[in-house]
Amino acid sequence: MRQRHEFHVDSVRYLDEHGHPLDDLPSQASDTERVLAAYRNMVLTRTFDAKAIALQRTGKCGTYPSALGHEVIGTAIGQALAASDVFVPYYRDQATHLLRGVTLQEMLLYWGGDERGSAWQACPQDLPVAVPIATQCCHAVGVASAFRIRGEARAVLCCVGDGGTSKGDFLESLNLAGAWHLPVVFVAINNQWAISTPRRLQTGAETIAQKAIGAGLPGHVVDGNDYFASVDVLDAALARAHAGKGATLIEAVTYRLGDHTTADDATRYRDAEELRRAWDRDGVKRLRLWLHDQGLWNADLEQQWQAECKERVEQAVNAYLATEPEPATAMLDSLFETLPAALAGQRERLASRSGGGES
Amino acid sequence: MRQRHEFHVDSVRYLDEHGHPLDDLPSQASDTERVLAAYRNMVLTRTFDAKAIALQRTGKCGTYPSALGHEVIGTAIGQALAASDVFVPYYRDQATHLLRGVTLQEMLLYWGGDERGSAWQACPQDLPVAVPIATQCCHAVGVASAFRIRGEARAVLCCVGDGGTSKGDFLESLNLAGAWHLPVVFVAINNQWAISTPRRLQTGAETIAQKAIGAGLPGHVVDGNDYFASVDVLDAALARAHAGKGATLIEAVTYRLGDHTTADDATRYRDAEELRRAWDRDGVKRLRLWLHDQGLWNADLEQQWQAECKERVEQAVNAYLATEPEPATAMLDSLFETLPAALAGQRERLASRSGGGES
Amino acid sequence: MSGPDLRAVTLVEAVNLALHWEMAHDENVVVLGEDIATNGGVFRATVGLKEAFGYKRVMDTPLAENLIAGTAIGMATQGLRPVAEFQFMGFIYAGMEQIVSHAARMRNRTRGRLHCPLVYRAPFGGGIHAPEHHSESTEALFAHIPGLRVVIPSSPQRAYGLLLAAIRNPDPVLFLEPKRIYRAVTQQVDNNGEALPLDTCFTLREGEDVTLITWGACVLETLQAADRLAAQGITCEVIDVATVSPLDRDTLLCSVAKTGRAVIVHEACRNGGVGAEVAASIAEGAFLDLQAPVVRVTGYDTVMPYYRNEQAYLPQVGDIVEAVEQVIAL
Amino acid sequence: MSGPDLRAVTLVEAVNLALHWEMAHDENVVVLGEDIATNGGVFRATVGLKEAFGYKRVMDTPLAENLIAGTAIGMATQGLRPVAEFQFMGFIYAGMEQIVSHAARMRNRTRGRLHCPLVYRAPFGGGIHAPEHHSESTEALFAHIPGLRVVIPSSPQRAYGLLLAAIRNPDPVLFLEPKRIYRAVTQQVDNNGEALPLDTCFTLREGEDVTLITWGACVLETLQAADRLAAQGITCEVIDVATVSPLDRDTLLCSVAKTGRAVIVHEACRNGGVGAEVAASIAEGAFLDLQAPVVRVTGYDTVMPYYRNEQAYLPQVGDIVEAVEQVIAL
Ligand SMILES: Cc1ncc(C[n+]2csc(CCOP(=O)(O)OP(=O)(O)O)c2C)c(N)n1
Ligand SMILES: Cc1ncc(C[n+]2csc(CCOP(=O)(O)OP(=O)(O)O)c2C)c(N)n1
Ligand SMILES: [Mg+2]
Ligand SMILES: [Mg+2]
Repeated sequence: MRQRHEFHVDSVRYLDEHGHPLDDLPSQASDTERVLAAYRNMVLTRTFDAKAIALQRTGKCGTYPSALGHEVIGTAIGQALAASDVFVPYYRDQATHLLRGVTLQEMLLYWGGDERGSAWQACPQDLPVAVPIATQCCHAVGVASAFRIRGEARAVLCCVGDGGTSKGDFLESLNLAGAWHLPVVFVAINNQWAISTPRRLQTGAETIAQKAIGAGLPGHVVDGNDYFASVDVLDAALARAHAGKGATLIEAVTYRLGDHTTADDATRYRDAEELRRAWDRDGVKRLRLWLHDQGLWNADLEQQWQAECKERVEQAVNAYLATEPEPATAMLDSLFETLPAALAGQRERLASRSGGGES
Repeated sequence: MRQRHEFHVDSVRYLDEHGHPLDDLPSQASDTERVLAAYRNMVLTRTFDAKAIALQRTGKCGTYPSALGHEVIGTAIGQALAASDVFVPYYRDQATHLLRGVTLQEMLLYWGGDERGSAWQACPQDLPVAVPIATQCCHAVGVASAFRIRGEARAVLCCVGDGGTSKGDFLESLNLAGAWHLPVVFVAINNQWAISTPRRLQTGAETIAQKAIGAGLPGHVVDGNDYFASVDVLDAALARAHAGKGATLIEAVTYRLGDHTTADDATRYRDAEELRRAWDRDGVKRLRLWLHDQGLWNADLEQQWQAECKERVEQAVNAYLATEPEPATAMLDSLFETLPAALAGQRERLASRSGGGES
Repeated sequence: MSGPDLRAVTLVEAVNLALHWEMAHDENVVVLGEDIATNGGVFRATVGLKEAFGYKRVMDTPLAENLIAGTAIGMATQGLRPVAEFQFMGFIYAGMEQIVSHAARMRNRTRGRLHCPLVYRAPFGGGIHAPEHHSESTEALFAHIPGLRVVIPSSPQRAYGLLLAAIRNPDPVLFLEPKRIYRAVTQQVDNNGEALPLDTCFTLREGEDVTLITWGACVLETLQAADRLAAQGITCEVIDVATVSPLDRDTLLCSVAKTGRAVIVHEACRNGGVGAEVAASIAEGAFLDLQAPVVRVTGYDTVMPYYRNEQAYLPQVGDIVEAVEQVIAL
Repeated sequence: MSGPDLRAVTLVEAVNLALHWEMAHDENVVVLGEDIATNGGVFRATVGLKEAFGYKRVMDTPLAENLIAGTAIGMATQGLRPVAEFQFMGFIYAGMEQIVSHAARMRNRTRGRLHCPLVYRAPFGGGIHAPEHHSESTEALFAHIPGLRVVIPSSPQRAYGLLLAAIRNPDPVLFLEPKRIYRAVTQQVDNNGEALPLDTCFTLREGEDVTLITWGACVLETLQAADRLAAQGITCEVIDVATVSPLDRDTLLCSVAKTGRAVIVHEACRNGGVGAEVAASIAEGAFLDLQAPVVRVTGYDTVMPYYRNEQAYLPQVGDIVEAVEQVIAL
């Protein structure tokens, strides 16, 4: 006697590669201000990104992970989140951070090797960048649990890369989100690569979204280069979380248009032709074309905004470069709320050495 | 534009609670010798189990995890595996171990606090009992990888509890099995409880089998108290693995009829009525009824076999109780192939103390 | 309340008492782990909490230590004070990445913006005839992690007072409970919500001839050894380190300045155990005071044997006595 | 072959050379990890292996360190000799349960029936301007684990010879590669498949006045300090511990018996570092020889700062010189 249990995930797209609607657009498309703000954030992110890479190349910044190709989904996430929600990022979420109020200078400090780059003023409850892959997923369910325990109608949104979806942290957290009906949205940013490892080597599953099924959660694939599809799916998932209806997994399909980080050389393992085709699907261009078609944007506006972005980034870079490093004693001062007596001697030693450099 | 991606798992049953076929039985049912051997192994397991608990209660054995309720699926696994396959157990697989050739005495030694209980003679490649939950799943994919690398048509079968399916090790390994098309069968023994934690608190998923979907693998639910359903699904999954067609996840639904271990008292958290209903679904009884119906078994045969089981267990217990503990130096002698010089002094010290007891 | 609420309790009951007190007095305290709610914990440490404070604050988790460790971190960043249980220390390793890379670092990483006021509890140590992995004493792994406190009570009173301190501490604490003495002795505990100081050794017994330094269950054998030695006219100062990291070196050095000799006792294996740090610190800091080498009485450098041979592994009273006699002879 | 195959290589190239040699000579050797096949490893340690030995033996894994650690164990039990890479030591913690509870115990658990001839490789240590978690030196966590060897090369020749020994060793080895000196120097390596001994310190320089004990990248600064001190007339014996566990105490004690003084240098934070075990062992074993306390020059007891301040954390040549002057002055 055989019985069948059926499951599904859906996938969503609204715009084709030329910015032409494939379908009726969702209601968010009529919110012109939101769409324009989104586009502007994408361009700002891209401008910042190029500059950070340039700084690294000239020795003025550390290893930096480019967000090229992540601007659309990152922006959609930033817009979908309420200020009172908590964002749990991985390390390629610059577009979202900007909308949360993280400053360009803070981002530069962080990648420039200064811990103060995570002391975000504008979004003090957001979690900092998580370097150990997927570990942040567990924090996300913890934050969501805190909201549920306190009866707060707040939600958590957690990003993780396609590579990260292979790691236990993600899978365990997804499972808890389902078991506990937590107000959390997981966004798996599937940019097709985990450093040199292509998506197909991460999992035999056809989609990443279907990993939701094993946790009893709804899963959606969305074109992460399609702004309207992204906001539509994100808004719905966050509404669900806010309403106490539980968690969602969204797979946002995009492409890592740059190297993994400035320490990487993707030409070693990646086909030039594949990269070229990915540029055809670039979501920033796609939204710009749509805005042009709507008469909401033009070359002049583009030029003005690009100039403004450059100016803002330039200012942030100057402020960043003018920032003195912390004193060496800082390495002990935030370790505990109060320095334990056992460490007093070490702090004295640090304090007594000028900057702690070579003697 | 929405698209749907569909998935399913199936569930399989052949016998009702009274041992009456619900459907045409699979071909394995006509292999009378196999079925009788299966039934005998179930009874032997149950006899051993009761004795081990009794030994623990009288201080002659350590904490012991009863296999009560696991005899059918465990036996089906033991029969489905080829001798050249590798079995990767968790800690409640006594029925399977017996069919692999592990001796009753070895099992007693192990639970009696003696490492020699894992030095199995009959199945030297099988992995030992894994106490840290789900960790063995990673070993299973490693063993399966070794077979694939060497081009051997051998398979691996790995057991894990329902509780264990929440742990990253299981989920990561399932994913690798899918990504690498490994010759491995995972059997999630869903006995409804993980110590005091009911199945519904482990996951929001309707079935455990559907966790296969996220790894791109076929998943099956099987009634683990239904011998015919179990062998049918297991034989098919192992045939698939032997043929190089990849991995399978099987959820074997059963019930832990005893306490979690002898250190546990399930009445604290478990409803007596639930337990009573579970006994109605006992698979050993079910197979016995079927055998009776076929004229293959009767009260006399039952009595004879029970007596033989008792006798075998008694002999093993005597041998076990007569086994001297290892000398204290044994704690160093199997740590490395050759004792490093750094440990020579410690070994001397152990050797110089009689038995290493209180001085 | 009228008069002190004195109770004769075991160590594990003291843990339970402290949890009850703190959950009643701070609604941010929540408890999570495997089998801790309905079942009250496999050692009964959390019994009654679910009934008193509800399932929202007392949570049975799915079986995943990494998840437990990380979920507690997420909760802690939002102002809760989670107390998460690892059912046995032998199962803590899956949570290691979360503990090392996040719990211990969140405050430093964010320069104080977020922090992790959480407690990880775990029963630890051998001697209870348990199966493999149920007898771990790997406190040294955690003592080496900056940003983490490792606290080990060795009596009901210290279990009560130190656990309260750990929960109230604004930074992460690994609280290791010596399960061999969970029920070994009963002590009067005043259930008054008063914490004991962290980062401080407790001098359990004063003496002149040698300083015995220990923690956890070995405190029992060490005190017994001190008794035996007293009968021989050797007086031992016995120190329970209690917070094995950060280490209260001052108390240890002061004592050795007086006695000139130190014997360290721990159950964990010797190589790289916390005893190494204690010995190194004394050998460096009390170099001129020492009349004999600092000696360690410890477990062997091997996996804790299954229970038939576990006593051969564990430090015995006789071993401690012998070590003291040795250093006194010098 | 005709004549020695001498090559001037860096440490990381020596690792690559050893992997090539052993894969060519033992078909049971397989290599797995993140980005190690097609990309040749983020530090290029495995470059060329996939091309030479095929994807079957050189495997890019999904991103999961626990899985990598455990898969290698499964392979090893079946007679393969896996060499698994953790991309950075900062990401090893997720694999901790597999390493501690299985790799290190399989032989003991099964009384020799199964064993784990595997190598876990990981680049470790700071000083390369990397982001957080890319600068770990937590060798002490693993040195405390019975059943596990922890081996750290500090030159191209030792990287070559010790890695061959590690792969051929029938038991699990954690092979930590000091990435700060991956390309610091070039050395002639004879690519002849000859292993160097494990469990043995290497005396890099003989001296009379003080023994400097170190390992990994700090060997560089320690040798520089020895040079500076030589100019002041102080001769240092410099020992590269190389196998930090099990520890070759004999070599250390012999040296200290001669010099009467020891300074230990390591990059890991001090509290509970391997230096503690070394210091404790010397303080105990060479008590009567010591003319000064054993001093440790180490990182601070904190998280490695992000790179703007990492030099302030790392032991510098001047720190070592200062410590030696101190112990000499006593
Ligand atoms: C636990 C862990 N392992 C390894 C690394 C090294 N590493 C950094 S990024 C990366 C790939 C991540 O890929 P993915 O999750 O797809 O994110 P993407 O970089 O593509 O955005 C790896 C392996 C890490 N940071 N953490
Ligand atoms: C990693 C780990 N965590 C916790 C435990 C303690 N423990 C032993 S059995 C068990 C429950 C396991 O339940 P399940 O996987 O369903 O198997 P079952 O015992 O029901 O057969 C727990 C929590 C353990 N052995 N390993
Ligand atoms: Mg990716
Ligand atoms: Mg179960």
